[in-house]
Amino acid sequence: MRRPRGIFVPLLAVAALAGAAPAAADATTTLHLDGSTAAFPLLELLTAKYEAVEHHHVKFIVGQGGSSVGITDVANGTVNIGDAAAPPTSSNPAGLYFYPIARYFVDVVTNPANPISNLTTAQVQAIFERKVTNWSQVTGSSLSTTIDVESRTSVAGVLTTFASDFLLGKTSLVWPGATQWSSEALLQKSVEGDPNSIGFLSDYNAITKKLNDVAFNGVAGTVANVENGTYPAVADFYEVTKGPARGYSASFIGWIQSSKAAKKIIETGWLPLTSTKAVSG
Amino acid sequence: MSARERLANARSGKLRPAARQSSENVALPIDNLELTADLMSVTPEKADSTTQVAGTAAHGRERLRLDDVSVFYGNTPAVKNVSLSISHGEVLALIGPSGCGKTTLLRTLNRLTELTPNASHSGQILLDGDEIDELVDTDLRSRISMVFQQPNPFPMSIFDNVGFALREQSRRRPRRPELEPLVNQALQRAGLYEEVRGDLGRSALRLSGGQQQRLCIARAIAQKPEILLMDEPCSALDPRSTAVIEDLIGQLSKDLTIVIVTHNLQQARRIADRVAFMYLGDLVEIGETEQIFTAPREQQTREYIAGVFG
Amino acid sequence: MLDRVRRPWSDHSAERLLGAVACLLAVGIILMIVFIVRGAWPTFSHEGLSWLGSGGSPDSQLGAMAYTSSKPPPSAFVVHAWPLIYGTILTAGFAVLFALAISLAASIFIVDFAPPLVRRTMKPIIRLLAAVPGVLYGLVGILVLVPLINKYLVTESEQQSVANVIQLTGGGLGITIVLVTLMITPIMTALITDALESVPRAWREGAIALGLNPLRATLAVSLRAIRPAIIAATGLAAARAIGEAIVVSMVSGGNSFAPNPADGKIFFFEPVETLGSEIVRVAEDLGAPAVHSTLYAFAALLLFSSFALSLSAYLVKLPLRRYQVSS
Amino acid sequence: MASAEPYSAPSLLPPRRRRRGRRSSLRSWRLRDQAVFVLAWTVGIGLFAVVAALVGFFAVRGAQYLRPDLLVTHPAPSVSQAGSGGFLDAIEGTVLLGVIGLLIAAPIGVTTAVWVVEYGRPRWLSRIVESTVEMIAGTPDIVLAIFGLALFELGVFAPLSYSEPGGAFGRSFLTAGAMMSLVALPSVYVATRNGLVATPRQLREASYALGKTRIATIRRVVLPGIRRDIATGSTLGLGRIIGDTAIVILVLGATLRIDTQSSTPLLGLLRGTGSTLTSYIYGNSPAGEGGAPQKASAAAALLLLIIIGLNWGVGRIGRIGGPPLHEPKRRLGA
Repeated sequence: MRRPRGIFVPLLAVAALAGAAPAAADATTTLHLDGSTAAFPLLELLTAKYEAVEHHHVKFIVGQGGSSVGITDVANGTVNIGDAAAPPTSSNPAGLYFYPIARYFVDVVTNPANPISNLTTAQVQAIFERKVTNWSQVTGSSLSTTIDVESRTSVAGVLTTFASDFLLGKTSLVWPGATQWSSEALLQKSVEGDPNSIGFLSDYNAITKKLNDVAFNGVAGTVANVENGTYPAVADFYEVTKGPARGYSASFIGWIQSSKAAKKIIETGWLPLTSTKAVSG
Repeated sequence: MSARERLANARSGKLRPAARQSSENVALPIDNLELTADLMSVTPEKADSTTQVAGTAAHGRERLRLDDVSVFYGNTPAVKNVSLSISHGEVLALIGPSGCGKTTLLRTLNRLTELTPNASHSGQILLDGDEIDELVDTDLRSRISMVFQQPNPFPMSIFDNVGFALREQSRRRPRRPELEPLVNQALQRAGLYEEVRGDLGRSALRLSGGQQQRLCIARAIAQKPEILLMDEPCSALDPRSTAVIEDLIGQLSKDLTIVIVTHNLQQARRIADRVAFMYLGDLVEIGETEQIFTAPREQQTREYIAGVFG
Repeated sequence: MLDRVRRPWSDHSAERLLGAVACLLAVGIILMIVFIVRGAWPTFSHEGLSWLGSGGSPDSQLGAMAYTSSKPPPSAFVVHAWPLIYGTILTAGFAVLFALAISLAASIFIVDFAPPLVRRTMKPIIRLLAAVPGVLYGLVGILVLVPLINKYLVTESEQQSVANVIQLTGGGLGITIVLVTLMITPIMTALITDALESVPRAWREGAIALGLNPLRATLAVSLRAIRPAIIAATGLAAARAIGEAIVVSMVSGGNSFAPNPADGKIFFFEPVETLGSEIVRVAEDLGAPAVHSTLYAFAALLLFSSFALSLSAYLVKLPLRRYQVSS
Repeated sequence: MASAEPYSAPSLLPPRRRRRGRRSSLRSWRLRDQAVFVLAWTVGIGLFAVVAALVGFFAVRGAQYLRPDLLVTHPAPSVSQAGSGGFLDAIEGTVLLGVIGLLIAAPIGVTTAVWVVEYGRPRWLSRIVESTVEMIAGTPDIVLAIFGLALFELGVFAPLSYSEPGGAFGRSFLTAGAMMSLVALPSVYVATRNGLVATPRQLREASYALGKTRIATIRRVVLPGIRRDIATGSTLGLGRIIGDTAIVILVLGATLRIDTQSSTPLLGLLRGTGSTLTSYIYGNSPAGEGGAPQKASAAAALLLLIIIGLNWGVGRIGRIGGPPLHEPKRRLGA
């Protein structure tokens, strides 16, 4: 009796795939990373470069479960390094070390149809706390429509950074009726499609998209202004380890913080560090 | 008293006008029911004005007339050039071996063949002189009702089954009190009332096979059709139920024209006034029941009746 | 025959083995309940059932939780999930209602009216629609539909009228309902079409032979006969609808607001979040213990609701097997 | 007189133009029926329009952005869309996850269906098993994903992914495949059960009459007879696996590339992490961090193409080989 051949075709496919899988060289160490989706693009670049530098003796697996997932994973010891987009908070498990690897800064953005060039601290606060509801109340805007406030879900690192310098450090000041996006790109799409909206994005996302960057108290959000310390809302990405970094993790983090190659990669979309001091959580 | 004798009584002139009248007196308390209007508009003159064709029975005025009717499935003829005529109040049995086109012919009479995508027919079928293709299909089918080989009660209560056509056909849904007398009457005519009257809300699917088939008959006659088509109504039933249904056919033929397809020669002989024998799509012979069974004209009929083939 | 050489597998042991595999599934379900309830336990033990109630914005409450310590005190677990539960009922309810009407009409069209060629094309199309990954709908929603709604359907005066309560940006209850409807309709249509096709021909033919028009025959007999199948399909679709997370999180307006029916037309433009979409949105904070427990509590609620829906669907269609109608 | 023409003209042909009998006019129908009739046609046409719009949208996007080299290039980390490579790994991940999910779901689904239909004693137990499948079918995938994560992070399951002293990573092709099998299982089960129920009794009786045991009959006669149903159910299940996003993101790790876990050829791959087309689309669309929307559109077009292909395949399966054992009842909602 002939068996149903169709069911066994998949078996062949498995075999084929297994054969095609890259056969790793011997004596390879694998480092597992997991965490921030925001830091993911940067980490992908850095790990790829580091693999090449180390002649493939170190291999990386980089997941993107989200900052908190990465922190939990590293605390549980299921990954070697967690990636975080915000400094440690009191809800983090104890004994974690946060190593800064790069800086990013946050821009306030509006739709190109509403080309506001500058906002003051008071204006930003009034808008995000919903003390003003209409663009006609905002000097510098030619619109007379209702303002759409685009924010992020409560603990997005970018929101924390934005609030640190624009909203007296309190994310809770953001009007609860604001739209709260779970990713930068959703917020960016929303601002792009809605002329009445205002939001904030990390500069890496803001510069690549066709949005209007708003200067803050007369200072434009540029790398130069961040470097000379006039622009606020700057924060770090962190690599997180359980206890002080050791072994391969330590060398990888050290390489990011000090090598020229890493610096070059960071400069493609982020800012190099000014201080490499670790923070323990 | 045999079914045959009862039938003879039923046909003896005296009874028929009364029966006819009764069916007209029960005017449906439902406005807008086209059926009522159709019943009233039937004029005897119109039917009488048509010419007699081969196979016309002596009794009653002509109701249904087939001229050179052929039915096709795709390009294959299933019924070939059949001409016959059916009169008021008679029972016509269609007999013949399997696949001879009896059922197809029957289904053509109320245009049920239209449900088969590739079926078509030629020739003329006239109901009281009107080409049936010119009649609105729903009106035609409420005038020419049908009972199927397998009892097919709907999955609902007995009451809802019998009241089904009355309820669903009218533009306005009649209320239960309006329907009740009509449903009871139909059940009585179908001889089922006594058995089920205590519990009309029971599911029709719980009835026995014979009861189900009588329910289907009640359902078919509840809207007072003029002609009842029956497609081997007893073939799925046991002998006792068959006898009950045959009796019922005798009763019904008082005020209904019945065309019945049957496989069972003895049944045809018991209940029919006239018998038509079909073979491979051809109408071989049609005549009075006794004549067909005792003195068939055609060789094929004789052989079929004698059981040489079939 | 080589089989003969081997010792024949006894029927008894075969039955046991097969039964054991089958029971594995039941064990799996129990495991799932255990794990999810275990994760949700802190919320249940600290909050009882009061977290199902209303009061404040779940977004803010979850946000506050993320900043509590790694060993949060009971007071850190305070959440009032009613806006999310209400949002789930609202979106799923409307979507199921619309999907029911559409899928009934579509099934009738496919089974009874469509010309053979159209029918043959419709069926794979329905199956295709049922298989389209939700994320594709979400993509079209956020890229095309939400900006269109914002531009053409929401007026400035409407935005201004609720400006102090909530903002209308295009995404919201209406578009969410539309997309969820789009996602569950094919499933329902497929199930109802199957059931409709397995209605015995004799019933429909019988009704037509009594002089009913074809549509009336379908409505009065076929649909009535498959009523349990319709209810079952509705139950399954409702289970899918309450659990739809990713698409909802993309187009629902990004705020755990409770839309107010008294607002009339604006009601459908007000943002809304469901239990599932809130899980997706806040999943990044799963590391904070209080958030973890709260999200598991949401998942538990979703799990039990979907179980209840699919279980009642199963029980409703059991008697159908008597008529050999599709189940 | 009584005789009709017994032998008609030799070549009887149907009427050249089929007569259409008069139908009841729509106006004579009940108002509600008229409405339903209009609705039925509107919806029928509307569904066509929705599919056409959806396929059209992604066809245009696909034509714009889908290039053959994307299918054979590994994804690469990059700030710019141009440098981000193709989605070979996502395609491989989709195939691999589908195969693993199906390899688990098909045997369990078929076995369960066989037990329920052919044995099913005690009855209460078979009812429980049946309702379990229904419950699995209704469970939201986000809940399945969370369950998978919680389950496979237990140390017991460490061999399925990899472990550090603290516990198991819990994310791998094996663990995601196990969860995906739950997504595909109801389709396999329902199709198999329908096939079994539709298998004529005579077939089994013929086998019993030859002295075969019940299980031998099932294995040698019944199951081969319904292999088309099983294949159809499996294909539908495969479609559901391929279309799932939540489980991939939470339980497969959604890493950019397929990352093998060790140098052992097959096991290393199965214990490794990766991504699928859906997670690639999600990650590169606004819902993720939106790195490469054009690549996401291209992948979406490809995914839709695969789904269309699968559906076409389901249609074909029923027609392979000889005539089926039972009336081929093509169900939509298996």
